[in-house]
Amino acid sequence: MDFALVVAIPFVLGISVYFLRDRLRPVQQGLLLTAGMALLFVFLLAQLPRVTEQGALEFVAPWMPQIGLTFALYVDGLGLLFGLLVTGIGSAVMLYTGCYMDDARQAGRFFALMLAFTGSMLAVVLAGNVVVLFIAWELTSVMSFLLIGFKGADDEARKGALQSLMITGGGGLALFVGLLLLGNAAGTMQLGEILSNGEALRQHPWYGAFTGLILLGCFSKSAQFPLHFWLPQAMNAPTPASAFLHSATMVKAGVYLLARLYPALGDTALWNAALSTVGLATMLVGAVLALRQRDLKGILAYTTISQLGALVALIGQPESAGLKAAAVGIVAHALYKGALFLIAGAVDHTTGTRNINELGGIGRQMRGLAAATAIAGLSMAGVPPLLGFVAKETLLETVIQQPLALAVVTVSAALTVTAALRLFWDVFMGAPRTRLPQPEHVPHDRHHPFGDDAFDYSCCHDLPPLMLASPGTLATLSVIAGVALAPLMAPLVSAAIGKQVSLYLFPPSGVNLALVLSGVALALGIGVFAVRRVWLKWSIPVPVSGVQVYDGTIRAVESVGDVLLKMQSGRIRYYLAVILFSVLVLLATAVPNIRIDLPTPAVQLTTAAHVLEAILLVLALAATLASILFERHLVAALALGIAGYAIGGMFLLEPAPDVALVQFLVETLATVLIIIILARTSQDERRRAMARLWGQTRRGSGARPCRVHRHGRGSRHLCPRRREQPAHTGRYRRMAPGECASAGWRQRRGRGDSHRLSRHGHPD
Amino acid sequence: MELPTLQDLNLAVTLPSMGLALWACVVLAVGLFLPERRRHWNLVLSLGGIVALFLYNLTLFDLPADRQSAFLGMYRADNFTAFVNLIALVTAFFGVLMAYEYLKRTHIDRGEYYPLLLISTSGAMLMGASGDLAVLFVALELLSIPLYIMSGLRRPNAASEESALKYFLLGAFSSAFLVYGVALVYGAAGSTDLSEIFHRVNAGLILDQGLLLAGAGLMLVGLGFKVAAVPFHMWTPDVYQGAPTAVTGYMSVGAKLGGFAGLLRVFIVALPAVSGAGDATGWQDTIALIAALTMILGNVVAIAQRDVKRMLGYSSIAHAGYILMGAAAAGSPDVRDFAVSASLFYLLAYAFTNLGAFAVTVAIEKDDATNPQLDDFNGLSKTRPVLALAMALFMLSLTGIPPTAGVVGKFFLFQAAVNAGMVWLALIGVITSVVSAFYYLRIVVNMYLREGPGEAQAQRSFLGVAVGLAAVGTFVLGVAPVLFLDLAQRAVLVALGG
Amino acid sequence: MIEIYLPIVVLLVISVALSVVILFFSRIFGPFRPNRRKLTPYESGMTPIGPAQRRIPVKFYLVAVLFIIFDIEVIFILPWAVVFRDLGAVALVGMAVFIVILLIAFIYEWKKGAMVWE
Amino acid sequence: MNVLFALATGVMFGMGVFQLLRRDLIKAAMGFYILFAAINLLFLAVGAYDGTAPAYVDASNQPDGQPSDPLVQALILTAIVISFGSYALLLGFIAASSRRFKTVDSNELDHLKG
Repeated sequence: MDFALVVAIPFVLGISVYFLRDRLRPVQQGLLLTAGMALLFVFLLAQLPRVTEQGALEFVAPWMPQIGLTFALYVDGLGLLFGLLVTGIGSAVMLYTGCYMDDARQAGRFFALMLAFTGSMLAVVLAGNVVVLFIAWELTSVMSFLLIGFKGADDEARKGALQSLMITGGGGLALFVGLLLLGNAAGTMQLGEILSNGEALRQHPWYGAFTGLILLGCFSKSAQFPLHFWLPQAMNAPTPASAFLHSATMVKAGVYLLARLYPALGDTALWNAALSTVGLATMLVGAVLALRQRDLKGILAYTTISQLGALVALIGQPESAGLKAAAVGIVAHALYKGALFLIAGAVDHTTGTRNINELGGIGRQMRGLAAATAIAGLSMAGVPPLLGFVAKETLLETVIQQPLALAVVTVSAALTVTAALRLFWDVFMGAPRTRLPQPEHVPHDRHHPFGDDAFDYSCCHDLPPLMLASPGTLATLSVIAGVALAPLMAPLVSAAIGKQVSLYLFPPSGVNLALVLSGVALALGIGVFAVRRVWLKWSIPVPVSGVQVYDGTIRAVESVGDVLLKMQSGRIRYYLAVILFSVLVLLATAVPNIRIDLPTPAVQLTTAAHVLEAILLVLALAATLASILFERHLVAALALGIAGYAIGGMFLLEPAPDVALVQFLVETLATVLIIIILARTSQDERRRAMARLWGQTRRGSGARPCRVHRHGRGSRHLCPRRREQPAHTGRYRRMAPGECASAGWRQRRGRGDSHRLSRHGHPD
Repeated sequence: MELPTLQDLNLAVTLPSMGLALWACVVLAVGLFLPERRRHWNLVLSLGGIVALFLYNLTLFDLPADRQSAFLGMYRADNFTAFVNLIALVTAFFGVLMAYEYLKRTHIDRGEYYPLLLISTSGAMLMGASGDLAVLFVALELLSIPLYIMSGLRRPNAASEESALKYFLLGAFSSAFLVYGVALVYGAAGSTDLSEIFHRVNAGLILDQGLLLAGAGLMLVGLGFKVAAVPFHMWTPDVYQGAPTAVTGYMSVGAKLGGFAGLLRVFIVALPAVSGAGDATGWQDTIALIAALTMILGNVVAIAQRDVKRMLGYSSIAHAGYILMGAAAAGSPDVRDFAVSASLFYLLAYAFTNLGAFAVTVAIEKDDATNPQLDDFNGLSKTRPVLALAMALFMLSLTGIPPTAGVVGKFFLFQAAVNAGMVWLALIGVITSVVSAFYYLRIVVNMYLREGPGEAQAQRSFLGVAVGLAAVGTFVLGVAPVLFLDLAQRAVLVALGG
Repeated sequence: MIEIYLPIVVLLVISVALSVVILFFSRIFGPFRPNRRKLTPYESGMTPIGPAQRRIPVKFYLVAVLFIIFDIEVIFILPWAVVFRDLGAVALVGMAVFIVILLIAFIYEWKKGAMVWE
Repeated sequence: MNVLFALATGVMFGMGVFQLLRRDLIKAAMGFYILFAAINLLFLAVGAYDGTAPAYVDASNQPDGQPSDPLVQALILTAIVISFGSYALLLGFIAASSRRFKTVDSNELDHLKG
């Protein structure tokens, strides 16, 4: 029950803040929420011993009992780790946001979204049922979408928002089917039962299918190569959202689910190969691409991608070898990256730009910020005794046996050092720069809208102390956690991976290969940074970027759509023909089965009734044929009447006198009706249309009287001539049923048509 | 021969559909004598009848077995019927509510709209209740003909008239196929009673297997046309675009509901035993293929649309595909009941969502006889925030993103497909859902992330009520679907006797 | 069987024969003193001068249509009458509903002006 | 079932389809009518042909022979009336559209497309 409250409280808080947004200043809103989040954090922290002792706690409430669906929560060490992460980073971000946002109404809206996200994210990590998990998972995508687009009318933000939702929401749907298949295979949707069923699941014939789909969902959420491109695009979100969602929590949901399902699905050939390949590729790609960035948040986004790759690769290690490193990495990354994002926002807030080329030497004014950046950057670079160092060490130790992975990790680590140095040195140290001309080689597709992150630049150019407090705290925590490994980190990590582990800053056995490589990476990174003047001028051509693939896919789907649209010609006959053709195809499957034994004789003409019936049948067919052949409508209608009467005669012979009587009357009526219609449609028009028809048949084609104008792709408009036709253009006003026939008659006669009509005698 | 008495007809259980048709006559008659300024009585009477029958219909769930059949077996009053009635009455309620101001605004406030809508609704209800192919045919025409007239209601508007003519010609063609199919099935099985057909097919007492298959195929054409399944879908976008918006909204759900009710009724009650490979029935693969084509085409083509009604037209094609997925899954005996209730639940979810979306479309439609375009949604979150929020909810629901009715519905449908062993179909459903996200969310993007003209339009009260109720329905079905799920689960289709 | 229609055939034969006989005998036995007036065709008092083939106003057709529509309904009443005794209340209720619907259709036509000649 | 009869209805249905597919809308309406005439015939072919006397409810009061199947007659009656109603409506639509669009050529009614 208490855990259900944990999930519910953020939603309640969010709604309350939204309604209180006119009463409270942003700072007050922030403080209120910080307090709430901190309470949740403390509560979750207090559960840690209980979970460590008892194992997983489950909470089940009925939801859709008819189909055995429950609202279930499943709290174990892994869930708690992530829950602590969400609430912990959340408190820091809320505190920060209170100062970051100037407008109270906007702040209220923003906080409401952030809290809704928090609640959803907590539901993801505490969910005890895969359906609950999926729903919460998609909610986080929606909230991310709304937060990315929070600033509104800007093409980049719009595109980024839609792209991120397409990728993560779409991946979520793949995950959905994967989870359905998984539930089907396991026979339950309860997470606890699925996890205890791992052996059977790994042997299941559908294993490949559901694992593939679930991996797809996780990879899309955690921005794995080649689906990574949405994350940099998502940097249009306000910085607190980027810090919270796009580095610390939401993007780690994929990692969470992989780790969560590891006992059930993990450690097979498919799993390990997929995760380590994709993870390592992502790690390298992210680290390399980070170098090309000029935007502070761009650099942070790509290094985040790189880190996520590392985490995924770790979960792909056989025999749970990588889980310890993953758990440490998650915490370390959240701490330093959260701090760095908040700092980037603060820099933007005070200077009005995030372009690294326009920044430099601001450390003199902002010593506190510079110090926080230095600490967080050191953790990112993996310098002892910070937590980042421990994370890198455990990572290197895990892959120590695999040369290729080791190389990738070392190179990536080196490039991460470079990125960290750039973030610190090029922003805070060196000569102050203002508005340097932008280098020409910045590729256009990587262009970011610099400097419109804050809403009101006129206010608070001095950094509010609270705004420094959050990143400062997070950075300090990196140090504390690194120094006090055993009392702080070890229990958490042990609980998360479900077995007792020991953590150490330096290997007890002395210097080993991992430590050496760590040093190499550090040196290499510094070296690369030192020569940045050289490689910053390189323009590395990217053969295909993810964005291009995404746009290309959309275009391809659209062009398929265009081809299909051509079939939608608007012509009734064409539509009829399509239906007819489909019917024939459908019947073709049935026809081979038809085995009617012809009665002998096939035709019975023994009685007078039979003879009469046969005659009537032939008459009906002949009359029908005649109605087709006659060009004049009136004659055709009369022929049709004859056919109808012949059919009536057959009913009479049936014997079904009542049916026959109805048929006779209806037939009369039908003939009369068509004559009325012929009289009331304009004879001229009909004749001209007919002439056109026959003329066209001879010429093969005819000029269309009116082209449909297409304004741009996909826009369909009626031809203007038709659209604005007033009600009574022609001779035919709208008439009440009573008056129209005679009125039409008089009008036609008035136009001098009557002599022609009378020559034909009938309105044809 | 035993002659039926009035009790045998069991008229009380047929009241929802029969009563609605008769009530339509009353509304028509009263409407004739209403002066201009009392026109709102049309609305009041229609809504009153709908609500009363809705409440009465709630008592028709779980009837004792002897009360489940009326008109000597021609009318089935089981839970399936009751649930279909429920959806139909909801649809009619919204159809009336969102039309009232629209009709006035567009100067087509002819009193006929309301009786036509009610009659069409009763046709949809009768489709689900039919125990006999003859009733099915009558119900189909009862459903369709008012719709033809309603699409042409906006005379003198060229688009409306063209759409009516197109709809009529194509609809008449396809219902001719349906009747042809009925005749062939009758010829093969010697009966038009659905349960009787089932038993004769089961016992091998049919004249010819091929004839039965051909008849089933032709009936599929007629019903497929109604639900707008590919390749019988081509009327849909044209008619949706041309018809008056309120009519389109009603039609998008009403016609589909009737079509699916009839489809499930016929194919699951009468023809489950038509031979096929293994356990599955003979028509399962065909319907699955049609479902796949429908999902793909509807979603892919919708991307290119700028006209909102046209886009929603293609979207409705796509949703027909999803429900067909449930119908196909119902071909497997083990998952039949689950698939039927999944389809029904989806129809209900779709009804709330789509009617809501159309109500919003009606609300933003300008008075100058042009159709609303996607760009007309720009900046709606600023000018009319509540409307924008509701529309966002509907779009999420149509995409299948929580916390909405659409995701719960899709969940059941996908699960039905998976349980029936048609994983490929579920996968197509997922991929096309991703595609659909692109065009549904574009509306959300336009509303929230683009600047619009910024002028707040006049509030329209009845429309507001319709949008609000639809939004509540969409949301409640998304988070607490228990009640309706329970009802849907009880809707089981079986043949009588035997 | 076709034989059951024999009375109708007999009726047809008799009626045709009778008309032929009447015409024939009136020609033989009746007085025959023609003048110009008498020789013009009789058209129920209307003047017979004018084009031979005139269009009949569509109005006539419309009324005819209404007439026949109600005629068709009468056909449904015929078999009902045959079995009315056996069916009892069921038939009564059924036909009552049927007639009410017809009545409403009739009122509709009336109000919409379909019965107004001009 | 009389095979010849059934084949004839098939031919008639085919002619109806052909007529329906023509560009001239009035001819198309006639095609629609032919379709339903053919269907009525088909009902007759598949159903009622085994009867030799009109269908009465009470079998005692009819002259001789087996009564026709009343079900099929009801079906045909329904089909006739419904098809006629639709036909009338269709003709009305065509008349209206020919006044509005000044044409009865269905190919010219293609402004709603894409």
